[in-house]
Amino acid sequence: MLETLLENRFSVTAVLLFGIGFLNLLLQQNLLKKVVGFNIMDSAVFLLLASLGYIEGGAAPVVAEGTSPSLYINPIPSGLVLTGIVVSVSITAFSLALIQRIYRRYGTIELDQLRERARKEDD
Amino acid sequence: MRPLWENLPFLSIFLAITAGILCAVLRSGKAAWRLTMLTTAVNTLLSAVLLGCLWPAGLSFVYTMGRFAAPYGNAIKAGPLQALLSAVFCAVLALALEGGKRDLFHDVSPARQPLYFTMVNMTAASLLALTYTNDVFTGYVFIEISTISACALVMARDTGPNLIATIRYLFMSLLGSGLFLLGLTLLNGVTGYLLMPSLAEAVAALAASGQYRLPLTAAVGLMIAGLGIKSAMFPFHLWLPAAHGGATTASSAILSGLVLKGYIVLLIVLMVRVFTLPLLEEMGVTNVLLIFGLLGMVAGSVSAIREHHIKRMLACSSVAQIGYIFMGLGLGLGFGTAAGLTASCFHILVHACCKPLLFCCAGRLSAVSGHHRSLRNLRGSAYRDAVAGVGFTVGALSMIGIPLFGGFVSKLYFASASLSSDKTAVVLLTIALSTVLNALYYVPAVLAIWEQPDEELRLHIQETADPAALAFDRSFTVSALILTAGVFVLGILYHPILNVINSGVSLL
Amino acid sequence: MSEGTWRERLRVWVDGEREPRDRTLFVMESPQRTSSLPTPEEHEVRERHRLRKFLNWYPAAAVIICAALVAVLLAAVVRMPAFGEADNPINNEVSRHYLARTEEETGASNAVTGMILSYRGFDTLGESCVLFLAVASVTLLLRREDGEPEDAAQRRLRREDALQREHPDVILQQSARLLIPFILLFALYVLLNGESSPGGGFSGGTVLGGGLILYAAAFGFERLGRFFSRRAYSAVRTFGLLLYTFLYGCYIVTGANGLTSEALTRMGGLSLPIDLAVGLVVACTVYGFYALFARGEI
Amino acid sequence: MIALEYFLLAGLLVCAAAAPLFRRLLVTVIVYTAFSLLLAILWALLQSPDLAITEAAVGAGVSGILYFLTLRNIHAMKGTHDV
Repeated sequence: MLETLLENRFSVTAVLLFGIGFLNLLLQQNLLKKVVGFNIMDSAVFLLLASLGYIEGGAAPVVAEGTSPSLYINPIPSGLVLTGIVVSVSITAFSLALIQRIYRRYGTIELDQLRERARKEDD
Repeated sequence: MRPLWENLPFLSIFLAITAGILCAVLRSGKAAWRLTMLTTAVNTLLSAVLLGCLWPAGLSFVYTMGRFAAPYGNAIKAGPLQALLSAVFCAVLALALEGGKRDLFHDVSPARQPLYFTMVNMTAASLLALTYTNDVFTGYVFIEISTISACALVMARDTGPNLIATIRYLFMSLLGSGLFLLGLTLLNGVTGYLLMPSLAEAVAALAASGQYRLPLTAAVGLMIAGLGIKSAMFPFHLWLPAAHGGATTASSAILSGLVLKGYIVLLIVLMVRVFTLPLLEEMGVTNVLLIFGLLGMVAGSVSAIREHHIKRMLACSSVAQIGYIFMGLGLGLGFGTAAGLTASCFHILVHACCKPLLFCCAGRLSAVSGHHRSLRNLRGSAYRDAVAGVGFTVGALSMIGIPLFGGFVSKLYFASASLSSDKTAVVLLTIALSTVLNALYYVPAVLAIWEQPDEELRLHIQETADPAALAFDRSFTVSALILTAGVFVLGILYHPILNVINSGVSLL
Repeated sequence: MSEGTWRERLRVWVDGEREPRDRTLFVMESPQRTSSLPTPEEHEVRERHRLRKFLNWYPAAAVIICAALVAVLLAAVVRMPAFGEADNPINNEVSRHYLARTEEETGASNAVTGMILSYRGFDTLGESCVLFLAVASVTLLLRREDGEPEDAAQRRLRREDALQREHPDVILQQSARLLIPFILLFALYVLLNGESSPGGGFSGGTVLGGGLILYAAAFGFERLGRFFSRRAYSAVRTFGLLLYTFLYGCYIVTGANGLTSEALTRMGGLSLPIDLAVGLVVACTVYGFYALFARGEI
Repeated sequence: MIALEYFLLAGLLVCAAAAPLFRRLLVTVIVYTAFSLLLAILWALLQSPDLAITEAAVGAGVSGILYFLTLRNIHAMKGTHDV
């Protein structure tokens, strides 16, 4: 059992991180902490994806002339994760801007208080 | 050398993206508006031409994005169904903008208008790409584009409750795309492909050998759950009423009528092209979809009955209508015919036509009543703008499922699809129950707007209402009339449309 | 029954105070409907009650869902192909093809760059759209509009900024003076050398943007504005993105139609301009985020 | 090498679990930035230098800056105001 877990250490860590991020995204009442939770969740998926493409003893996939290692790691997951990281930072920026805007309007970023106030303000 | 028309799908995506970029540098909202309308109209035309080329010949084709053939490069795939859907999506997008034009320029401040149209164009691009894509990772990227632009569409009307609705919407969407990405990762881990045809082969091989059964099931479940969250499938619909109800009219119409559908189209494509229905039935996924769909049909209507706020009521009713679509998907293969799938596709069209009509009319009705949105204050508003009243009535009757209106046909086909499966009784009963519930909130709403207000209230409204808002609204009238005609076309001339859908589903 | 009383009853029913006596019209009416619609106050109380009930069961449900999800995922990942093996399904002919043919087909010896820029170019186009959209929506949210009054908090921030301008941070300025040339050099190296070494448009652009941010933080936006004004910014951003979209459009259309124009189909000729355009777009995006967050305008 | 891997993975888990638990948002953000840096090192260990550069520049750099600016704008920087 333990051996299996250690064998798959990257994917197990990734799943645990995903769980942590998921729980924070759902349960935190503070908007900023929710965003941190989302970031952790995304990083977890990237970790899982990148670990799938790793090959024991493989070199970075830069096929330079002269030096020619026999084994390279899989370049596809790296490319996907690269795209994913950029998407994730864009969304982080967007949600942080939204949080600032909400703070400017309500003076708080706790979701339960915000909901209460929005209800009062609603038409 | 491929025929020229095969370039049309990519061309329309490209046009939408370019228009989005250009809108951001325009100074005036009016110019951005014109550019957006032009692009959308051109895209509608291109999709219609594509449909004209594909359907009579019964063709579908794969278009490699670049010079690398599958499985090395990106690709998109177009068939009659995709062409039909994208033509309807583009046309409805233009009509929603046209119908909500006055509200839009009233609700969105002038400095923000060009960026608003950037968001609209990017939404259009993501809808088109989600419809056409033949690659799951491309699907993920465009899901994220759709997320950001949809959130921006909600918050363009800058009120406090709207901001909070936006952030709840954003977090739910992020959850959905996170789950989708995780599912995609697992799927890629056990198959090694991203392009749908190669994925389908690998999945079929895995399913036959029974290898990696659990990861495969988990991947399927996660991807469907992710798309389900984003398209407001029943247990995950709580974000929807506030987000769709609070936005400006055009945004509500686009979000409810189109954006939700983009995810569902991707889901349908995944279900048919990659996982295939027999495998999903074997895994029990279709049953889960069926149960959630049935529950959604009831729960959405029940929460709509509680609502007084007309736009939130319409948004809640979207949850119920999405429930219908998922129910159709959940019927799966039935006894060999994918009738549920066809009915779902038809219902996508019906809802894409009806909901924008209802939202535009609701927006217009509340505009002539001093921008009040509660049903109580809309009393008699239909007499102040007859077209809006008629449009709302038509939309409502179609949603209830009265013959001659579009909604009736889709309900009929859902019912007949259920006959060829072993879940006939429960599906028919729920459709009946849901029809009653629909009537329970739409009939009072229609009666309320057509009922003469008493003298006191009328005077009060005349004082509060903006005279400019009471003036004849040409763009709204045009768009409402076209959408109303669309509802009737779907309800009366449904046969050719169903033929297109049938041939499209078989070529998916 | 006269018109007036019919209307009257209808109004009463629509308001939900009493149901109409004549029920033939509304046969679909269910018996529960006899209870009146709640007044707004009752409705609010009921809503709040619902919310409280919801908040009670919500955390428990979330924890259960999360635990179940993690359990399923753990079971799934330990049954996944083993970590680090070369014959896993993910290492199939696609990745071998990329490793073997990237240099020949795309002119990039870094397989990741080659894959991002040419094999899966459409994804990258989408990714740039995400970046562009993020800047646009942050602008939508944070740009101060002319005539919008500042609140007390913003005034305080502005005062702090002014104070900081008068008494610049010496350590920051000196270290910035020392670091910025190296950062820019590194950015250019990563940007231009992405084909044959790790890096490329996205990383290089980010580092370039980071250099701009450091400059703005140390010497103020005014000084940066002398050579990088708002107009220049928006011109570079839009032009970079349009150029990039256009190049990709050409690349995709010619590639898909099998047109053999050497200059276009050979990605080797196009990948440098595309890489540069990506870099510019990313640098502008990153700097744009900073400027909008820090002072509400670009 | 493998010990370093375990150390980094454990560090990731600790940072992720701890980050949202702090009452002060500033600490949360700092711990999250540390998480990103650990991840960047891990990418280098996984032979993905592209990812390492991007993660260090984007995940730790740009996101960090954006988080700190947000904290400044919502007055949670100095710790006097625990939003």
